[in-house]
Amino acid sequence: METKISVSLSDFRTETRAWLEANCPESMRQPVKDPFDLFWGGRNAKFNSEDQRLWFERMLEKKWVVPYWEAKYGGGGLTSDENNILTQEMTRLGCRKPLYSFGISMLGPALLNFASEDQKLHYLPQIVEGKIWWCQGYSEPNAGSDLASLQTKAIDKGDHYEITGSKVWTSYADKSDWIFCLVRTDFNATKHNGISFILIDMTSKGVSTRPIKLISGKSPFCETFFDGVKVPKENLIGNLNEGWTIAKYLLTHERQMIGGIGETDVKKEVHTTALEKLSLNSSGAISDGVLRNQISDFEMDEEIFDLTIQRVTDEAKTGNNSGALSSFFKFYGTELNIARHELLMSIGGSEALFWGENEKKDGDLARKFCRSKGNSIEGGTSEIQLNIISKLILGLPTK
Amino acid sequence: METKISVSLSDFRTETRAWLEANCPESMRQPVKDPFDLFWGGRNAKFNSEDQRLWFERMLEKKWVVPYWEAKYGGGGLTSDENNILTQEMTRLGCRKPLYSFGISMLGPALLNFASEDQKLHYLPQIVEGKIWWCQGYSEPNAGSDLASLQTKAIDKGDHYEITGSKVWTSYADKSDWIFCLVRTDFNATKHNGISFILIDMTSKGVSTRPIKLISGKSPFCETFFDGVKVPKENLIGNLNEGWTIAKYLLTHERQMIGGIGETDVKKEVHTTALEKLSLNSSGAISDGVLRNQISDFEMDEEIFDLTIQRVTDEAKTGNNSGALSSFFKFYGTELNIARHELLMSIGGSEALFWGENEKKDGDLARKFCRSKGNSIEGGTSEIQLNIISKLILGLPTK
Amino acid sequence: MALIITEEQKMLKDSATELLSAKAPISQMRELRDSKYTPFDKELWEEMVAMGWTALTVPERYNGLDFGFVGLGQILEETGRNLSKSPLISSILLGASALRLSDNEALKVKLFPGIMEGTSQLTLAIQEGKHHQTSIFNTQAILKGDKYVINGSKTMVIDGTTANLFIVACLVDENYSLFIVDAKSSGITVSKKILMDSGSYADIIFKNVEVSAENQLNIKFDGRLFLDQLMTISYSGISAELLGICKQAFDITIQYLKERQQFGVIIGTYQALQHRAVILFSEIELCKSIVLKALQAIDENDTSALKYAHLAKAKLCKTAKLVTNEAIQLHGGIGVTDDADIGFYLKRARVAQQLFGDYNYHLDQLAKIKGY
Amino acid sequence: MALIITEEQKMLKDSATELLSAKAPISQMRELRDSKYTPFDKELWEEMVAMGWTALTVPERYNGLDFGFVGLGQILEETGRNLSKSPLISSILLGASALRLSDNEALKVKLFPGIMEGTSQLTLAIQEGKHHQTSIFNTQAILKGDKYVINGSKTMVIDGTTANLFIVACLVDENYSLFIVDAKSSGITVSKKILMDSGSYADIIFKNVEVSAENQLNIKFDGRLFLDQLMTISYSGISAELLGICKQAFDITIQYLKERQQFGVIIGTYQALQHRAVILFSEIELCKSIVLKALQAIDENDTSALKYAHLAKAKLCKTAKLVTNEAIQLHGGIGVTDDADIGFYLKRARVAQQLFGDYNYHLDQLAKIKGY
Repeated sequence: METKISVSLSDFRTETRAWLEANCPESMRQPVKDPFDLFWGGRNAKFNSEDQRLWFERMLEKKWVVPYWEAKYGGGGLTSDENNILTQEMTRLGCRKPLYSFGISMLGPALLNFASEDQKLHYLPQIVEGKIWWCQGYSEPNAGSDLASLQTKAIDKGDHYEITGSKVWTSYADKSDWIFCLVRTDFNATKHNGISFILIDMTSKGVSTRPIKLISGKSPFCETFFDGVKVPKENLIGNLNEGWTIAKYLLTHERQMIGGIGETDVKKEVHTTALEKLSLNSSGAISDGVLRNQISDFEMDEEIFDLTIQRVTDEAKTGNNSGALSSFFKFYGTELNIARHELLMSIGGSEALFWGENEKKDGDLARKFCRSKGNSIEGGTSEIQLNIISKLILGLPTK
Repeated sequence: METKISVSLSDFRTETRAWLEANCPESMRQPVKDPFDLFWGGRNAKFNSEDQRLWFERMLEKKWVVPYWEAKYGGGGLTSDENNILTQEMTRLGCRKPLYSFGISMLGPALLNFASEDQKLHYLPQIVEGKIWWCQGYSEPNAGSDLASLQTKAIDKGDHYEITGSKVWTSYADKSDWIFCLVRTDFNATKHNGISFILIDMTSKGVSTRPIKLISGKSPFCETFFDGVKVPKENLIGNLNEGWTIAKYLLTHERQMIGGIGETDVKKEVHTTALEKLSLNSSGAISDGVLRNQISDFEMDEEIFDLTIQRVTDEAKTGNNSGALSSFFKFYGTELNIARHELLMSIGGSEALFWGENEKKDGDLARKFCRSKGNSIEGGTSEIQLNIISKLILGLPTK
Repeated sequence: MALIITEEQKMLKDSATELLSAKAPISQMRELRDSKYTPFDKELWEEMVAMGWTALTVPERYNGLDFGFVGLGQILEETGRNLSKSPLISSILLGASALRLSDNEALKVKLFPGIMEGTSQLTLAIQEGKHHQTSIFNTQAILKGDKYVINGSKTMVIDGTTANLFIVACLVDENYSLFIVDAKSSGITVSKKILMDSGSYADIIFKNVEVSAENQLNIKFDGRLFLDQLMTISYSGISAELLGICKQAFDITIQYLKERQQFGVIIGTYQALQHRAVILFSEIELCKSIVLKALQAIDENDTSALKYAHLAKAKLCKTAKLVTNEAIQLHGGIGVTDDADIGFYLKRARVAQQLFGDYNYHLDQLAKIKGY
Repeated sequence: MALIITEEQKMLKDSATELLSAKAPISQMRELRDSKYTPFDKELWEEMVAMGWTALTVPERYNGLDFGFVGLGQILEETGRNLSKSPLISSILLGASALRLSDNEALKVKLFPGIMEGTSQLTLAIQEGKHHQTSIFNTQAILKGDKYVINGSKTMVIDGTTANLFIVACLVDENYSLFIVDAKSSGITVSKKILMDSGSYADIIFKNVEVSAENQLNIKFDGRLFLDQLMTISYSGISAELLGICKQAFDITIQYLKERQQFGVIIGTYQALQHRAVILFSEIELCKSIVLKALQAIDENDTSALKYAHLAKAKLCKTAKLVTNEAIQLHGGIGVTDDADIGFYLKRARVAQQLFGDYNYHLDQLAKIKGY
C-alpha cells in the first residue's frame, strides 16, 4: 500500500530531527529515574543541572515548550501533523519534556476553551515560560467518586470571593504557586449547577497544605486547606456556576493521560524481564508455566490495547469519536498497568519484595507496585468509568 | 485421633451392606446413561426392566424408598445417622435410587412442614409408593428471578378455586399426574403476601402442556397452561396467602440439590480424562500448558468445594448454620459444573464438538456442555444467589 | 497506515450487511438445521458469487478483484453476525487463498475461474488430531512416476461433504506440501460429521489416493512458509468471523437488558449487570483493533503478520468464550431455550474457537515467537 | 473426622483473639515499622511464651503441650488478622517443627526447653533463589572428621537477624540434610533485608562454617521425607496466617462498604460492589475449609497431608491476592494512603504469598502429584 506524505512534512521531520540532535543535551535523553529530577518551573524554579537549563531555554526560544498552542499565547503554532512529527522525533531520541506542568496538560486546555481572551493572554504565556507551578484542586474528603458533591465554598464578598474548605489529592500543592480549583458558589442549586472554576494564588493568606503519605511511601499528593481565603473576582474562569462543564472537560483529559494515551515512555516488555530473571526449561521456555501463560496473556492485551489507542485515534481523525471512550481507556489502561506490576512482582519473587529503609533508594519495584494500586482510583475510579460507559456508550438505563 | 462409633450403628452398617449386596440387582448398580431410563413411578408407571421393578419393590418392602420419613407416612423411620449410613453404603455400591420423584425431594418436605395431618397421611404414602408423578409449577414467563411477581390466578368460587395462567420450566409436566403450584390468591396484597401453594390434578379439564426445547436438544421441561381449571379447596397446602413461606423453604432445598449437596454421583476427575485424551511432554506433563494449569486450578477449587460442603455440614450439626449458605453452594457449585464442562470441551477439542443428527445417541459431551449453561440460571440465577448472600450473610444494605 | 477501514471497504461491508440481513438472517440458519442439517442455501451462494465475494481476494491477472483481505474480513464479520452458512470460509478464505499463495501457475489459471464462479468448491484438509497444529502431519505423499500417492487421514474438514476439491496438507519426505485432490478420486472415504454449530464437517481417509504431480500447489515455494502464510490468513479470517459473533451476541444482549423487566424495573438498570456489560464492550473494543490489524498486515505483507494473526485468534477465542457465556447468562432462562437465537452464537463460537487452534494454542505460539 | 475445630481449639483461638487485640493490634505493627523497622515487640513475645504458644506443638515427653497444628493454625490465623509481629513463624512453626520431626534425640532434649521458654530463637534457612523450591540446593555440607563444613548462601530467612540458631538445609553428598547452626559461628555473614511487610529478613552467606555432626537434625530419617514433612507444616501454617489476613481485610472492607457514602447513598448498596463482595466471601469460605483440612491432616498423619498443604497454599495465595486487591479498590482513595490500615494487609499478603512458594508453584506441584 502506498502512503502519501506531503513533501513539506517530510522536510519538517528532517529539520526537526536535526535540530533535536544538535540541541538536546545527552543527559536530557536519558530515562527519568527520580520524579524530583524533572523541571517543573515555578516562582522558585530551580534547575537540577546545567543541561536541564540549556534544554528548557533552547526549547523555549524555539517555541516548542508547547508547540501546538497559537503563537500569541506563547505556543509554536504547529499544525497537528507537525506536532505529531515533533512528538515522534522526541520519542525516537528519548528527549525529555523541557517542562513538566499541569498548566500545560490541564489548565491550558481549560483556559483555551473557557477563559476570556484577556485571561488567555495573561495566563497562557506564563505557563509556557514555566513561571507558575500550577496544581489542581478537585477532590475533597467526602467528594471523591461523587466529585460534584464538593463543599469548598466561595462566598461573594462584593469585589472578591472568600473561600473556605479543603481539597485532597492536590499533587505538589506544597511546591505550587497557584491552584485551579472547583468551588461551590451556589448552595441552593442542584449539586452540578452550583460549582465554579477559579484560580487561587497559593501564597494568599489562609492557604495551607499537608502532605499525604501513600502505601508506597512519600507522594507528591497533599491536602490543601482554605481558611477564609480572599480571591479576586477576575480569577473566575468561565461563567459563574458553570464550573462543572469545565470539570467534565478536564476529567476527560486527565483520564486519557492516566489511561496511557499520549504517553511517550517506551515500556520494557514484561517477557524481557522474565527471560533475564527466570529459569528456562530445555526448550527455552520459562519453566514456571503458569507465569509464562500469564505473561503471554498480558502481553496479548497490552499489545492489542496499544493498537486500540491507535485505532480510536485514527477513527477520531475521521470524525468518529465518543468522549466516553476516554473512560474505557482510563479503565482498561490502568487495569493493564496494575496487572503489569503484579507480573513483575511474580517474576521477581522474594527479590521484588525488597522494601528497604531508604525510601529514595530502596525497593523501587515494590513501591511502584504499591503505587500502581492507585491507578484504578485516581482520576475517577474504575467503577465510575464503568458507570459512564454503561450510560453514555451502551445506553443502559439508570433507575 | 480416635473416633467413637456406637456399636449399634456399626452393626447397622454391616447389615445394610449385606442387605444391599443381596438385594440390589447388578444392573441397578450401573451409572445412569439415559435419564429416561430411570423409574419415576406415577399412574402410568412403567418399569424399564425386570431388575428395575425388583429393586423398587424390594426397597418399598424394606421401607427404604424414603428411609428417613416416619413410618406412619410410609417412611423407614431411620435416624439421621442411620440414613447417612444407608446413603454411604448405596453410594459405595453405586446403587441407583429405586424411585426418582419430586414428590420425595420437594413436595414431601413442604408437606411435612406445612400441611395438615390429614393431608400428610393422604399424600405422603402415595409418594413413597410411587403412585403419583409430581411436577413443580413455580416460574412464569414474566416471573423468573422475580418469582413473587407470578400472575397465575386462583379465584375463589365458593367450594373450589378456578385457576388461570401459565407456568414455565415445569419438568416432566407432560408425564406428570399432579402439579404443586404457586398461585396468586390475593391481587390487592403486596406481591409476596397474596400467593398460595396448591395441588392440582393434571387430568383436570383446562390443563395443557407444551414441551420446551433447550439449546442442548429436547428437555424434560414444559410450559403448562391453566385455563379456568377447577381445583377443590382442600388441595390448598398451608394457610391461604402464605404460600411464599413454603416457596422460600422449597427454593432453599432446590438450591442445595442443584449446588451438588447430597449428590451421590462420583465424578470422574477432569485430569483423568485429560491424561487419556491429550499428548504429554517428555516429563509426563500435559503438553498444553495452559490447559494443564486450568485443570489444576479447577481441581483445586473442586476438591476444596467438596471439603466446604463437608465443613458446613459438620458445622450445621453443631448448630452453626445459615440458610443463606445454600445460595453460596448453589452459586459456586453450578459455576464449577459449568467450568468442568468448558474444560472437557477444551480437552476434547474438535472431537468434543460432535453433535450428530440423533439426539439420543450423538453428541453427549457437547449437549451436556450446552445443558450446563442452564445450571447457573435454574433454581434461581447466580445473580439472585449473590443478592441473597449480600443481604442475608454480609448484611449489605439495599437502597 | 491508519488503523481504520477505507471508504471502499466500508461500502463492501455495508453491502454485506444488506445482503445477509435480507437473504441469510439467522432464521435461515435455523431452517437449514431443521432441514436435516443442510450445509448451506445454494441460492444464497449464487448471490454471493454475483456480489463478487468469491473473486474478492483473487489477483487481477486471474480476473479477480484483488480487493484484499481486509475486505474479505468485513464480509466474514457480517456472516458471523448473521451466522450465515456458505462455503465462504472453506472455498474462499482457505481454498482461494491457498491457490493465491501457490507458485503453480498452471493450477491457478485452471482453478480460479471455477472458484470465482462458485461452481468449484474447495476446502482444506489439514487437521489430523483433536487439536489444530501445523508442525506434525502423518499424512504422506510419495512420488511414484508422475503421480503422488497419498495415505493418511484428516478431520474437521469444513464443508468436506460438499466440496469437490480438497487441498491436502502432506509430508513429502521431510517437507510439507499441499496438493489439490479431486473429491471423487478413488481411495477417498468421507464421513460426515455434524458439529455443534449445525455445520457439516468431514473426517476423510486417504488410502493410496493417486494425484498428478501437476496438482502440487507449492513447486519451489517452501512448504513451511506456504503453510505459515496460509495459516496467517486462516487465523485472521476466522477471527473476523468471531468478531461478528461477539458483536452481535453483545448487541442482542444489550437490547435484552434494555427490554426485560423483573422486580418492576428494566434489568439493565442493575449495576452489576451494567459493569459486566461494560467489560464485554471493552474486550470487544480490543478485538476490533486486532482483527483489523491482522487483516491489514496480510494485505501489506507485514513481516509480523503471523504474530498479529496469533494475537487475533487468541484474543478472539478468549473474548468469544466470555461474551457468549455472559450473553446466555444475562438472558436468563430464555437464553438456554432453543427458541432464542442467542444459543446459536454460543454454539458457533465454540466451533470457530477450535477451528485452526484455540486460545491455548495461539497463546503458546505467541510466547514461542517472542522466545520465552 | 469432622471438619470443624474442637471446643478446646476454639478456646485457644479465642484466647489468641483476646491477647492479640489487646497487646498486638495493627497499631503496634505500625509503631514497630516507624521505629526503624523493629522486628517485633519483646514484651509481646514474652506474653506468647506465657500463654504456652511456644510449647503448643512440642511433644509431651519434652514437656510440651502437644496440642497439635490445628491449634497453632488458629493462633497464626489470629496473628494474620492483627498482622502481629513475633518469631512465631520462624521459631515455632518452622524451628520447633523441624526439631519435632528430627530423630536426633539429644538435640531435641537440648533445644526444646529454650524454644519453649522463648529464650532461644530458631529460624529456617532453606531458600536460595528468588523463588521457593525444595528440589535443588547449592549449599553443601561436607564431613571433615567429626564436623561438617557448610558452604553456600540462603535468602528470605525469616527473622534471620534476631534468631540465634539457624536450621540450614544442605546437600550432603547427594542427600538432603538439615543442620542446626549457631548464628554466631565463624564464617557466617548476615545481611538484613526489610521487605514490603516491614518485616526483617536476612540473606545469609555460609563460608566454611563448621558445625558439629551432633547438630545434624536427621540421622536415619531420610532428608527428602524430612523436608516434605517440614514443608507440609510450613505451607499449612502460612496458609492459616493468610486466612486471617483474608478474613480481616474482608471484614474491614465490608465495614467500610456499610459506612462510606457517595452520591447520597451508602456505597454498599451498589449491586456491582455487593456482587464483588460476595465473590470474596465465597472464596474465603473455600479457604476456611482447606486450611482446616490441611492442619488436621498434619495432626492425623494423613498420607495426603502434603497434597492438602499444596492445595491450601495455592488457594490461599490466589485468594489473598484477590481479596487484598479488591479491598484496596473498594476503599477507593483512602485505601492507598498510609493512614489506612488496609494497605498493610496487601503488603503482608504479598510477602506471605511468596514465602514457601507462590500460587504458581503449588499449582504445578498439585498437577505433578496427580501425575499430569
